[in-house]
Amino acid sequence: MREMLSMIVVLTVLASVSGGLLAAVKSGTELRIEEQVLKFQKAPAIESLFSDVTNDPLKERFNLETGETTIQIFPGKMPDGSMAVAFETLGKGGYGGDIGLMVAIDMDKDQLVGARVTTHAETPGLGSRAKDDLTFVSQFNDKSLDTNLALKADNGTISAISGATVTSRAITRAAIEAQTLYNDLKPEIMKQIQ
Amino acid sequence: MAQSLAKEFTKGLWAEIPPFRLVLGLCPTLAVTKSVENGIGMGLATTFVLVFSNLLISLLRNVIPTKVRIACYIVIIATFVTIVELVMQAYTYPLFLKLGIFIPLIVVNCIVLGRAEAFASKNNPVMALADGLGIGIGFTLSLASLGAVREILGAGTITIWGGSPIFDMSNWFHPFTFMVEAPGAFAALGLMLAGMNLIGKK
Amino acid sequence: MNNKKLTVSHAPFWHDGDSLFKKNLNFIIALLPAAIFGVLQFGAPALGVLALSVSCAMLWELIINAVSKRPFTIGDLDAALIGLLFGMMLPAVTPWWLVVVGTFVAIFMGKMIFGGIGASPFNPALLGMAILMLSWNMFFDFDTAYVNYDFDFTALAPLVAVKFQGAATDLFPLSALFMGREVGAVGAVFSLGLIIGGIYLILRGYARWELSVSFIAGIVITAFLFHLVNPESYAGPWFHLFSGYTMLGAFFLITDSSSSPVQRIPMLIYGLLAGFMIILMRNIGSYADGTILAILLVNVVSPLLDNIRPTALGKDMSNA
Amino acid sequence: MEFFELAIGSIFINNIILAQFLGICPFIGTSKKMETAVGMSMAVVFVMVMAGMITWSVDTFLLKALNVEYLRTLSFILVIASLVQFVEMFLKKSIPGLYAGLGIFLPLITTNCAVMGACLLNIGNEYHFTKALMSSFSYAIGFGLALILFAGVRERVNLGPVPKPLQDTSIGLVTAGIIALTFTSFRGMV
Amino acid sequence: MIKRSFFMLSNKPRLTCDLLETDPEAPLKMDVPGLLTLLLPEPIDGKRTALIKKGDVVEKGQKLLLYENDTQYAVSPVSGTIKSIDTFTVDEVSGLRTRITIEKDDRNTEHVGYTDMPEDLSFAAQHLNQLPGAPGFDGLSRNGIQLNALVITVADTDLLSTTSQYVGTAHAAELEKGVQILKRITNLSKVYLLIPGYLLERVQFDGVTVMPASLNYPDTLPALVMKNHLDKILPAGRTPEEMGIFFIRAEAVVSLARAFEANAPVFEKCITLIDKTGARHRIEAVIGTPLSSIFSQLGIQIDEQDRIVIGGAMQGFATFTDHHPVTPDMDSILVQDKGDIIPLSDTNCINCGRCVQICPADIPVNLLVRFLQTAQYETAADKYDLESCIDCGLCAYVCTSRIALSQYIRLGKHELRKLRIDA
Ligand SMILES: Cc1cc2nc3c(=O)[nH]c(=O)nc-3n(C[C@H](O)[C@@H](O)[C@H](O)COP(=O)(O)O)c2cc1C
Ligand SMILES: Cc1cc2nc3c(=O)[nH]c(=O)nc-3n(C[C@H](O)[C@H](O)[C@H](O)COP(=O)(O)O)c2cc1C
Ligand SMILES: Cc1cc2nc3c(=O)[nH]c(=O)nc-3n(C[C@H](O)[C@H](O)[C@H](O)COP(=O)(O)O)c2cc1C
Ligand SMILES: Cc1cc2nc3c(=O)[nH]c(=O)nc-3n(C[C@H](O)[C@H](O)[C@H](O)CO)c2cc1C
Ligand code: SF4
Ligand code: SF4
Ligand code: SF4
Ligand code: SF4
Ligand code: FES
Repeated sequence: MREMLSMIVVLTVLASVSGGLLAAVKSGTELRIEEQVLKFQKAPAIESLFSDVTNDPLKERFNLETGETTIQIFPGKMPDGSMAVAFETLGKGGYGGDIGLMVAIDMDKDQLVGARVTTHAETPGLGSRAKDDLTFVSQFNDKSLDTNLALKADNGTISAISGATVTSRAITRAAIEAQTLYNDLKPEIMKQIQ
Repeated sequence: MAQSLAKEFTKGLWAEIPPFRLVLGLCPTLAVTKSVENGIGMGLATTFVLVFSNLLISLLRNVIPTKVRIACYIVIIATFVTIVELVMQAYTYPLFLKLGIFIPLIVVNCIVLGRAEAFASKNNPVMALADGLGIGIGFTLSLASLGAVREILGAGTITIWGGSPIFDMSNWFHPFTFMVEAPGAFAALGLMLAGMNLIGKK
Repeated sequence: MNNKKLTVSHAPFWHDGDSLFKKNLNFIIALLPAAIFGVLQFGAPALGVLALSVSCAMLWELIINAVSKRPFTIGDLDAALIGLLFGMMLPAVTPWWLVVVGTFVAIFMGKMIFGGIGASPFNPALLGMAILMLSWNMFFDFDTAYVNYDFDFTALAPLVAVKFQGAATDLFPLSALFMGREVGAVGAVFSLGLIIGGIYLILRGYARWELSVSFIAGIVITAFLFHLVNPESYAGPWFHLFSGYTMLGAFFLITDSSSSPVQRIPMLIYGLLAGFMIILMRNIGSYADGTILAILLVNVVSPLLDNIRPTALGKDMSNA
Repeated sequence: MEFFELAIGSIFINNIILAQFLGICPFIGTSKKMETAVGMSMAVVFVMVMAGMITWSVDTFLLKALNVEYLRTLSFILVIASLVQFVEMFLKKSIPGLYAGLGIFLPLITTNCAVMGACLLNIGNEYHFTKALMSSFSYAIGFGLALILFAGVRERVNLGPVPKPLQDTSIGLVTAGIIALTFTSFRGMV
Repeated sequence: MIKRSFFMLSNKPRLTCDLLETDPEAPLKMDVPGLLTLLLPEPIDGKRTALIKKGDVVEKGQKLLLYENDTQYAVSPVSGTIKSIDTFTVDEVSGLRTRITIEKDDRNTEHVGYTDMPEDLSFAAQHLNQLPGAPGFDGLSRNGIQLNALVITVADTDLLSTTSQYVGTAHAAELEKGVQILKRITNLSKVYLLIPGYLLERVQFDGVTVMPASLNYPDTLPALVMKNHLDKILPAGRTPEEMGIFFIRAEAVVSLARAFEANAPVFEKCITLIDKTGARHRIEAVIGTPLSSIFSQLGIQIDEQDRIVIGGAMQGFATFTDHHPVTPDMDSILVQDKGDIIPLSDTNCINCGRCVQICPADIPVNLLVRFLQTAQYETAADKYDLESCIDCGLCAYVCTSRIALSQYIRLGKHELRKLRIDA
């Protein structure tokens, strides 16, 4: 009985100390972690897309609910005064899993500002060129929203990275998803930006 | 005392260096050693957990009832793992992304629980500290050297914490990408192990 | 009573005279038609690749034998055969260092670390190729490899073209593929020569027909089914049979003895599985040609397959 | 179809051992003999499926509900450890035959990255319950497949005259690497 | 030596037993030499005093016994004096023998005690076991064995020998008499005559069931005869006698008839000898004659490194001395020039599969050999059918790697027996 009691006591004490400690560490790091995620995953892409915006899209970010997921919207004021938004979509079926693509869309002209790869696990030197070398994603620059953004091999307009068709196809999927998402969400976004 | 302390510390650096001599902790060894940087990061994270869990378990060794000792060890280890996880997320986010799932998996790393059960639970805190530190540093060295081999051959360069490469032969060398892929990880570890066997046991 | 030193050994005291040397020599002889054709079609660089590959393979084996203090084994021609097969799988314009490194990988990783001939469960030449293709993918792109050549046939790698442009195969008439009028690896394009060599080996009993036949059957059946479902995207069985590494695979790679099973039913399963995987990789996988990886993959299954075997005489009988 | 793709993907393409590097210690440790490999595979299937279901429920109904996701590592490992203990006790009492076969492997599984890893992957991929179950099962089958294939090859390799410094673990790792290479065959198929 | 044929789709070499000429010549009689050697399949025990010793005078037909109550014995083929008794090794798995050397004298005295030989099995086992053809009557009379059939083999079991075919046909009348005696002493009515089809017309008598023997090697080996003709599978690791089938050479049966006719044992052994050129000699030599004496009478030169094979190319053994004597079971002698010997090697199996295709016992030799090479004899027996092997030697004959497969197999069985005895 004594043994039983000591077992329970020790385990309970240990677990509560552990829980308390972790809660403390968690609350101490929470804010910083959120910043880091932005800084390393989203910020480079956004900064690259919105290089000459007059506001701070990171600060002005807001969330939108679509069905079961939440997406983060980064609004940008273009130098010519028009409004643009950037948000991230996932392209399914890359060589090493899904590929994150940050897409920026000019809301006045209804055309793409551009797109940048955020997260990926593609082969270094092959699929990873989609992120490191902007030739491929720069094909999305200034494309109007009704352009077919599929690969040429799939009857679209985008040329694949040679040696990395799989990566390219996943990225085009993400871009196409961004088109539809934007079309669905445009009214909501408009409301939020006002 | 000092002598045996030194012995406990140094055994982790050669005689029982994981994962070469202690064939444990293979998953992170293979998964994260695409580069020296990842290897060192993983090694240090593991060392942190190893040292503190060894210390705490040794301190509590007379309090913890034998019947639930494994559960207690796991709680202690998992606590430190979570701390590492949160701290890395907050302060070394890019590294955290690269190591991914293998940070939480330190909790099941056979080395950590193995040291707890085999050493820390039977020795005084100073010894346990030396043991944890030795094994941890040995593990870090192993991961770093495996990372170095794989990064040099597989990428042609070595880059640590951003900046320009500290070693670069990519101007004449087409990277032997096999080494940074999954199959190359196994093969490189296997061949390095053979090299260690060749140099001699103990 | 003078006692002479007689030779004392064990039964049987006869041997049919076959040897590793003869087996390997016959493989090499059977490869010659396709190799010579490759040299004629792709010129001196092709000869250079083959010569370098054979000599490097033998040299690596010699060096490894010397360093590991084991008896020299290049006399059995196994290294030469690995080198020749390896060279025949390369494009004619392969850089020299790639051949040097590749033969080292094949001989060292594919053979010597397991203990030499027969001890490796993988085909060394294929292992070397797979590791090289994984690492230096750009040197195995047959479309760019031959840009400086002037051919009187379509200078596109057939499998790559079909994979990415659909099965509009009138660019590649079967007769051209069959006669080697295509770009590709030095020793893999001339289907006719490979078939002749393969049939020679089978008739002489050096290659086991079960392996070749089931391999070809696996390809034909799978490709036929795909083609039936969607003739637009998936080429027909004959196209697959005479393009890429298929024929080299059917007669010289799948028939490698150390890495294949020996019982009849396992051999048939093994070949079918390899053929099936190749077409799967070509039609829905990431690779344009899957021969190399598919055969390596079935190498892994081979030890398991060998457990399917007849009951031995009088096995497990009680005192009946 | 979605489940079929998930299964093919988890068994072959993202094989938990050969592509994800999870569970390598038991992979190397229990592959010297075919019987051991089969025993371990069965134990892993059993535990991985159970653990997958329980940890998914814990995560969804407890951690997420209470907003304490940072306790995931701690709670998952406790769940898995107690599950293994419980299964061990249950089998010992009720199905001694199976216990004799699996018993020695069960403790090994507690410290097996594959079980914990599969649970974490389910959460990371935001699978719903059925998908998590399916995925755990497929990962476990992939584990067993890789282990059994490896054991077959490894038995054969160990019978050969492998040079001294390479014997056993060393050549085992190289062989595993080559098997991982052959598994890249499946890339891109789903 | 039969080479691999050029085209070999089926991978089965057609090894056929040598045929007897239509009109065979009688064997060449060898002179009885001055010194003869007998081999007793039992080593001398240094601690016990043997019943026979150097200097003993023996008679022709005298039974030589090492110790009281031994079942193994030799029979002196001549009258003379024992010159030496020592230990003799045949090869590493066959164990030790006792070698008894006898100097022949001119007394020509015959041992008494054979008059009115009783027709019974124990007499045969105790006195006639060393007849030419090695009848093995001791096996017949062993306790605990229920015999139900006799198989008399006029076919030879190894490739080069025509001894059984010759004796069985040239002395068909004596064969018939011998069969009658055998039937009487064993009380067995089921008697089979295993004889190649082309010889059938030369041997015709009643009271036996004729089994036409195939000439393809190794169809005449007991396990395969049982399987093909008697529909009985020999369980792995068992002998035919244990299964109630007793195989006996035609020559032993003929010798039995002669012994009863003469009321004395006989010693003239018929042998097929193949010399270095491949030429065949049929000879008749007294048991105990050293081979060297036969070679010098036939003018066969034996050089260093040549090989003398006793008992057939596939299953026999190579002796280390050309003084090896003629023994009761020596059907053939093969002399090979050192230049014709293909050395076996110790490389690895390359899985070419030829052994598997040719093995009459369906053994996975390619797997078996790996376990034998690593000395895992119990696994080899439990899982890879070591004990099913009928020692035909075909696997080693075709092995591309030239692995000494039969040697590994024999050694494996030997070690396995030792392991089992220890256990
Ligand atoms: C080692 C290796 C890594 C690869 N990585 C990628 C990749 O990251 N992205 C990709 O789209 N394809 C990748 N592939 C696939 C091939 O490059 C190729 O099959 C491609 O899908 C089609 O080639 P193409 O675009 O030149 O026609 C890889 C192949 C290999 C061998
Ligand atoms: C033994 C040896 C091995 C070599 N291995 C490689 C190699 O693996 N990768 C490589 O890119 N260059 C290698 N080289 C370098 C080449 O000699 C040469 O520098 C290279 O082809 C130049 O590369 P580029 O012409 O493709 O830029 C090797 C050279 C030697 C002597
Ligand atoms: C250039 C060359 C070609 C040969 N061609 C053949 C051949 O076609 N078939 C064959 O069985 N042996 C061939 N041999 C093998 C040798 O003639 C010989 O058979 C070998 O050295 C071993 O012979 P053995 O049977 O006396 O051991 C060839 C050897 C050389 C050097
Ligand atoms: C491991 C590996 C194996 C490959 N195997 C083949 C092959 O068998 N045949 C082939 O044409 N390409 C092969 N490739 C190359 C790949 O399919 C590539 O897409 C084509 O070479 C494109 O032209 C392989 C690549 C890798 C990484
Ligand atoms: S030894 Fe006897 S059986 Fe043989 S041939 Fe001479 S007489 Fe006939
Ligand atoms: S000797 Fe060889 S071929 Fe003959 S039965 Fe034995 S294993 Fe089979
Ligand atoms: S014949 Fe020799 S090399 Fe061929 S499989 Fe049999 S043992 Fe192996
Ligand atoms: S075990 Fe083999 S070698 Fe030994 S006696 Fe029996 S058959 Fe002969
Ligand atoms: S480290 Fe993954 S199982 Fe041991």
